[in-house]
Amino acid sequence: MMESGFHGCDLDDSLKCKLEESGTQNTHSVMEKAAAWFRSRSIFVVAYGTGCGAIEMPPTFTSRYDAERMGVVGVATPRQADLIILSGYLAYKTLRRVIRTYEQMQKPKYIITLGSCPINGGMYWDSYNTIKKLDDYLPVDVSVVGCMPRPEAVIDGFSLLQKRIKNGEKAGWEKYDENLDFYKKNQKRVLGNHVDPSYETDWYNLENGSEV
Amino acid sequence: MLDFFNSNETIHFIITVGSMLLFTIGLYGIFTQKNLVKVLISFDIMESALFLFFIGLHYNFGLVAPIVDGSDKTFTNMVDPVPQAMILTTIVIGLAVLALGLSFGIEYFRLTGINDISKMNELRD
Amino acid sequence: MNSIFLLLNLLPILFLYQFGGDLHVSLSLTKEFTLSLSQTPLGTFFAYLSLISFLLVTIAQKSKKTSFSYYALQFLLSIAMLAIVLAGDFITFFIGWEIMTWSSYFLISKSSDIDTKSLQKYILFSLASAFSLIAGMVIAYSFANSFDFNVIQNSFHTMPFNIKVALIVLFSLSFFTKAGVIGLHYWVVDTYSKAPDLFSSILSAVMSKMGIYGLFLVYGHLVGYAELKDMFGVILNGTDFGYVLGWIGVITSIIATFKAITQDEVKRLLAYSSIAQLGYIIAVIGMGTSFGVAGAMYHTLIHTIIKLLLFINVAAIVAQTGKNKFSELGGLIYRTPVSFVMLLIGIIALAGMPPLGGFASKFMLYNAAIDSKFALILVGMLFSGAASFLYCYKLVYGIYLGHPTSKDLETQKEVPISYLIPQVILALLLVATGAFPGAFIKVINPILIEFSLNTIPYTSMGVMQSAVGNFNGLFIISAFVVIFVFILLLIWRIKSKAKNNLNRFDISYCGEVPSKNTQLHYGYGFGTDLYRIKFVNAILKRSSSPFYEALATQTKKTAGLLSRMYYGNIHNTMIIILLFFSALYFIGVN
Amino acid sequence: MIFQIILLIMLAYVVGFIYMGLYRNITARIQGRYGPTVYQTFYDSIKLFSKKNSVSYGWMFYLGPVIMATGAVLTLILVPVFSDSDFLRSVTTQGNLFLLLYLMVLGPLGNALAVGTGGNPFGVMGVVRGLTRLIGLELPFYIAVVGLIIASNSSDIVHIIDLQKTTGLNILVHPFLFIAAMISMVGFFGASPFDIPGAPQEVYSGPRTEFSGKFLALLMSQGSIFAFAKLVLIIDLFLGGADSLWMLVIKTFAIFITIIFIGIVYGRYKVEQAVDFLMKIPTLIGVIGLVRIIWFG
Amino acid sequence: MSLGYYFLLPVIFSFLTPYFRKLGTSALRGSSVFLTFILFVQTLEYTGVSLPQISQFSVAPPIGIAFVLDNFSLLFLLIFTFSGFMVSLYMLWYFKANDNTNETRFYVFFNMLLAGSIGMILSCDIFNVYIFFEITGISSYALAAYNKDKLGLEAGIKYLIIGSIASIFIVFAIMLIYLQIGTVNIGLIAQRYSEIDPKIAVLIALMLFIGFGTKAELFPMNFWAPDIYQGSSSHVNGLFSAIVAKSYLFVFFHLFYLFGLNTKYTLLIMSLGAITFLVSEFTALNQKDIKRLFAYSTLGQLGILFMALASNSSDTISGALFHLASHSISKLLIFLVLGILISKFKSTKITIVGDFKSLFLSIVLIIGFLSILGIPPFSGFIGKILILKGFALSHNYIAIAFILLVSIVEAVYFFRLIALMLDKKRTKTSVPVGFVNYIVLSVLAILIVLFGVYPSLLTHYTDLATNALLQPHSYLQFALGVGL
Repeated sequence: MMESGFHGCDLDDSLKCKLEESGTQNTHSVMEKAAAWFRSRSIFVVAYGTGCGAIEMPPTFTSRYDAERMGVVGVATPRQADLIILSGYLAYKTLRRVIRTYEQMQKPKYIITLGSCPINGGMYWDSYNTIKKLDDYLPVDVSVVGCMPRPEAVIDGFSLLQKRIKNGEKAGWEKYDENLDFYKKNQKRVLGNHVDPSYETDWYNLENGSEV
Repeated sequence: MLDFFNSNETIHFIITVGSMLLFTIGLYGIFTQKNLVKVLISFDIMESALFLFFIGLHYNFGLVAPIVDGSDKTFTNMVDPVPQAMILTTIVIGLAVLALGLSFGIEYFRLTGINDISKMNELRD
Repeated sequence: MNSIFLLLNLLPILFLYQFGGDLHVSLSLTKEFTLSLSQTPLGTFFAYLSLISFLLVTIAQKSKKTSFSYYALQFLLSIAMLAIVLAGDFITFFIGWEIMTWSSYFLISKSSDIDTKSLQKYILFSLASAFSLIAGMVIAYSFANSFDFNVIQNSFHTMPFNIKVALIVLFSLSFFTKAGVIGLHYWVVDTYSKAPDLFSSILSAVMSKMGIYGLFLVYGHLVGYAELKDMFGVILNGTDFGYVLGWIGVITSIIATFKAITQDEVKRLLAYSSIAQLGYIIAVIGMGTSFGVAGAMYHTLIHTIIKLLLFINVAAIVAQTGKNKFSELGGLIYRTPVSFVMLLIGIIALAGMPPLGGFASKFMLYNAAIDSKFALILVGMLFSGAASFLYCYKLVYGIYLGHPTSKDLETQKEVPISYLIPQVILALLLVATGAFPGAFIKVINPILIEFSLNTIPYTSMGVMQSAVGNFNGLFIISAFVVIFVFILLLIWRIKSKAKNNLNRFDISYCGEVPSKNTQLHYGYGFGTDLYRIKFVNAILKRSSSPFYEALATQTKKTAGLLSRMYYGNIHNTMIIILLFFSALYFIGVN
Repeated sequence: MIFQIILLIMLAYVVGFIYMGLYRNITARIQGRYGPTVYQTFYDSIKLFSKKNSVSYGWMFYLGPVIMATGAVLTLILVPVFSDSDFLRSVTTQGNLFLLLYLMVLGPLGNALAVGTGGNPFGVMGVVRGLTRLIGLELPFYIAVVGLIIASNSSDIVHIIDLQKTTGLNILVHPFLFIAAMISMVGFFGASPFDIPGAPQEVYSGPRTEFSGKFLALLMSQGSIFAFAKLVLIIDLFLGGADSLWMLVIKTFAIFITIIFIGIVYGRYKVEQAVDFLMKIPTLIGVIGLVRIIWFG
Repeated sequence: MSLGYYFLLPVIFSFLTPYFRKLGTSALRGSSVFLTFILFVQTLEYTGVSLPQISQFSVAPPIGIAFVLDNFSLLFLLIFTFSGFMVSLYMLWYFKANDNTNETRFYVFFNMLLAGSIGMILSCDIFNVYIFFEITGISSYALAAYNKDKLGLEAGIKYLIIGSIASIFIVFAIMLIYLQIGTVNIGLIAQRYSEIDPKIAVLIALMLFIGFGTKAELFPMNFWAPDIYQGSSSHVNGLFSAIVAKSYLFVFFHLFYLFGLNTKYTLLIMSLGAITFLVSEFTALNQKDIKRLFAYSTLGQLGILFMALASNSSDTISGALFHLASHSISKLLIFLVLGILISKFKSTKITIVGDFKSLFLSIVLIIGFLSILGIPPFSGFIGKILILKGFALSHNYIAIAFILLVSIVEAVYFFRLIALMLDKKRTKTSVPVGFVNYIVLSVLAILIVLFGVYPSLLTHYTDLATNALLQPHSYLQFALGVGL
């Protein structure tokens, strides 16, 4: 409870309200639908092995469970990725890199978290350097629970994500765009104001065109 | 006995040997001596040897000095005058060189205190 | 001043144009020597090549503060080169050659970063080249009794075989030195890199071509390719002589290419590249076929254009930024976009890529090798061409792409317009030669006739004809443009919004944010991994400099040894004279 | 004419994507996986095209992939896909084998320019690795091509195809050249053991690190077109070309499957190992073939 | 004007020098300029006259003494009088700008030097040649030491000792000749040289060879030469290089060809010349003293001249004579410029070449350097190419290769100097040149360029001179007094 403030209980009401509103929203045009289908069939993953869940990635993507048959394939750089898998607890230090990686991904982009730590802190619930609820900092699309989830569960998460993409449900990146101030505020609270200078030049500031 | 000494061949032989000995003394001086004055003396000895040699070989018995006094117009019984004229000139030149060399030597000795020609090597590589 | 010399530089062109290709003047120097100018198609080609190059470089000098003496020497140099290429006899040729040597020497000495060692290197190699030439010409004289090219040509076949070989070797050595064949290239790199920036373009583009002109003159005109064939016999479809020269050229170009990749200084890279490109020319010049000559000529033209373009470009950048190393430059693309495009055109041509003129010349070179069935030589040329992509890319990346390595690079402005004008002209020339490769055949054919070789069939401007297939430059370039525009439009229309992320630090960097101090420019380390390849390492770790330095050291030692004789002991001197006399006397008497 | 060319490009696009899909699928099967569908690369491509954002570092970054694609398409239309089509023959005679050799490098150059503009050092490292690898990779291929040109005394591909109707297929006549060319081809397809430029463990994705969205999609599309063109080039040179769609598919697939089988069983060479290897074994094989042609042919 | 005045006038002026000094320094300097001008103009007049010409004194040759001027000696006479004229003009500036306490002494020996060297080339009597040889020698010893400084005196002493050795050889040779033939007339000796007992003939030839070869700075006898050049003043070096060495060279080859020694000794002299060239050019590489450096350069060029003049072929000799003239002019130019620099910087290190700032001096100095290196369009090139052409015509390729290879070594130090001159990093001091020097140096430089671009001016004379040297019939006629 030392760091209860970080859990968003002191969020502005207005922001909270907005977050509540952003629910599901179906796509309408045929093109959009087709695009959504293709997006669901092809997911490039940048697997960020933040915690113990990193060990679950190799079996997920290799011969035993073979995620590639679903069109889910790993890539090395965030530029090409659609999906980032955060596999475990996130220290502040890691969070900074995760945020940066996420912001470098091109929209549409999704986040899947593994395990309970990104949801509520898990066994790190009273750690001084670990965030408790990732959703306050980055919009999580699918959380796969378990400690750690088996590859089957991860694949289940993939198919859930695919289903949601196919249905054109409103995804995390849209929430992130709409409530950027909220997320940034939370991020800054953890990371402090003395974040890397290049944060000023992130997508956050460039949203309305290139002014730098 | 004296006839033997009075023959041209003998006198020429003696002069040749003598002057060459003298020349050798000069050469010896050049090879061994390093004092400038001694070197110049050696040169002079060599020159003198040459003069002796040249004059001596042109002297035959019974000939007189080539002095034309106006009375005798036959020019017979005279020594060939050309070598003598040449030697005279050469002596003068030798003297001039010697004088110049000595004056150089003196000046140089005054400036540096060196009279050994092998130590005059400020100009060198 | 600039405009005066611009006009002055224009004069010889007009003069040459006025005579319309038929200039024959002679002036008696002594009773044996005649200064004569006699215009041949070959000479005319090289004359225009050099004069126009000088004109373009003079334009570029407009915005660079240049002294009168510099201009005057440069003008003298251009006249000397004119004398070389129009010479009708060896005396004129040699006088032009030597005036070229010393006037360029003084021009090089005007550079701010020149040192005595490089100057000495340059002049000694130039003089060695000149002396080799002079040896050749007096030997030729001893048989032909004339320095006139035509007389020597007519009497060449009457000379003894060893004299013929000696002549060819001497002349070749001389001109190889000027062109910078490997082994004789010791001076090239230092000179090119330390000369005044704009003068480097003359050195590389024009002066080295005088060596090529000399080779053409000797092989094609004085000796004659038919005679070369008779002398040395035939291997495969070409001559033995051409085979040897082919290997010389290929080895030159391979070694120089790898050396170029590892350079950090821009102009050193260009210098090595120049050596490499001239290696191609030398590789085909001795083949004695129409395509050999045509390839060499075409590559001469293209290389002149490219090197002028590149050196002027680099000179502009150096003048603008004051930096000349890849490790100090970088990221200039959006500061000096026009320069970037010009350099890009230059390196595309340098790499020999279609659709620019560079490919046309490479094509002719390869055809020459195919024509003579010199397959391994051709493979060597292709190999060196493949390796040259690396230094081409290093050139454009190191200067324009990547990240600026210092703060002042981020605020650079576009280079002055006077630098850009010649570059644009040259770039257009490259595009034109790419689109109309066949047009040059019309220039080459008279030269082939002069060398009594078969002419190359000419069909149309756009088509480059060869023995083993042809290509249509016009088609290629228009297809390229059409497809390019088509794809561009296609990609333009796709809705995916292209964000111009102008902050250069926003790159994928493993989640990290590179700071201003992070080394992001790969200009310095570029090419160092070549050292790990055994074959390349074997080339790179060898150098001609130990040999020449050992030569210099040995010469100095000899000099020291000999100078001990003059140790100022007059007594010993006397004794030596006397002993020498006695020794001679004993030898003489017995 | 334009229609035919567009049709050709479409064909190459489709076949190329299917081959790429097959590549992944077959690789997966060899590895004991189920693998993606053969259309998977097509899905990937469309998905990337439909990305909402694509990061760009300026106009050169924008043009680089376009140049690359242009090079691929130009290569395609200059390779006689159908050896008996008069139209394609007339188009391909506008170019020749040397032109193709250089056009094949134009794409990498455009890519390299864009990568350089992107300013990602990993990208440039990848490019440099690629270009360094190219030194070794081109050598056996050049030897093979030069050998064929000298053997058939023409650099015109149509002529080389026609000649094979009388002398027999080049794969039988000049097997050494074929082996040399095939080893190079493995590298040109970016298959192991010559896939160092984009090694994700070392340099991110190498040259492609900064490409996203439609640029990446364009790169993938041109890659499949280019792969198809290369396959066609190989069958034109060594297998007598193809006069019908079936022949085309069979022959290219044969070459393709060979390349996959070679690629799948090897680990990745370091760049210097790759160049060293390429300069030794395939070059030696090629030189044997070449000497055979010149001195004994 | 009788040829005798060539000797008499300088001697008279030399003796009158103290008197001129009393009239004032300008009279002293002016008298020298006047003298050399008269001699030069007179020589120019001889260029239009049919040669040989003879001036006899009291008795006709072969018994009497006579001066014979043929085309060969005319060339040398032109060089000597011209060089003398230039040096005397230069001295106008020199003694104004520098310490002039030794002025009188200089002019005495300068005029005497002219007398001696001109007498040496005109005299057709071997004993007179010896006398003039000694006059030249004494005046050059004195000129070397005329400042009475330490180095000068050392140079003078060394020169004197060597001169004495040489003169002993020559005297010995003359005596042997007289003993064998009974005459000192060159014409008669030339006619009857073959009658001499071969063993004695060898001895005579060798003695003459050693005597004149020592003075003409041929290789194993030239270890003294750089010391002399280093010790003397720069303008004196100019005289040594342009006049003195050339006059000994004249006598050497005049006798060489007249006595028919060319059949036996060509190879010896050519190889010694080659060694001279090689050794001195190599030795010059390490020099730090500018005067010594150019001394070696002079030795080297004399080596080439020995090679070429001994070669027995008219083409080579003609080229060699051209080269000789060009070398005289160029070396004179260089030494005069060096004189200006040395008097400014009071140093003889080679770095002074890099320290001065004067466009004019740089240009003329570079012209001089390039000319000596044989680079067109300067006169040295024509000389060198003519020599090489001559060797080529006699198919002597070894000599060609040798000259060209060693020339590269020569280029090393010349261009080191030029690089020093062009080095912008050195601090440069401006040097006052002096009005007269502008004229003198530009005349010399213009001549170098003129002979380079219009060599017919000079080749005309060198060809005539070569003919006179190789076909000495008319000379012999005059020397024997037959033509009178």
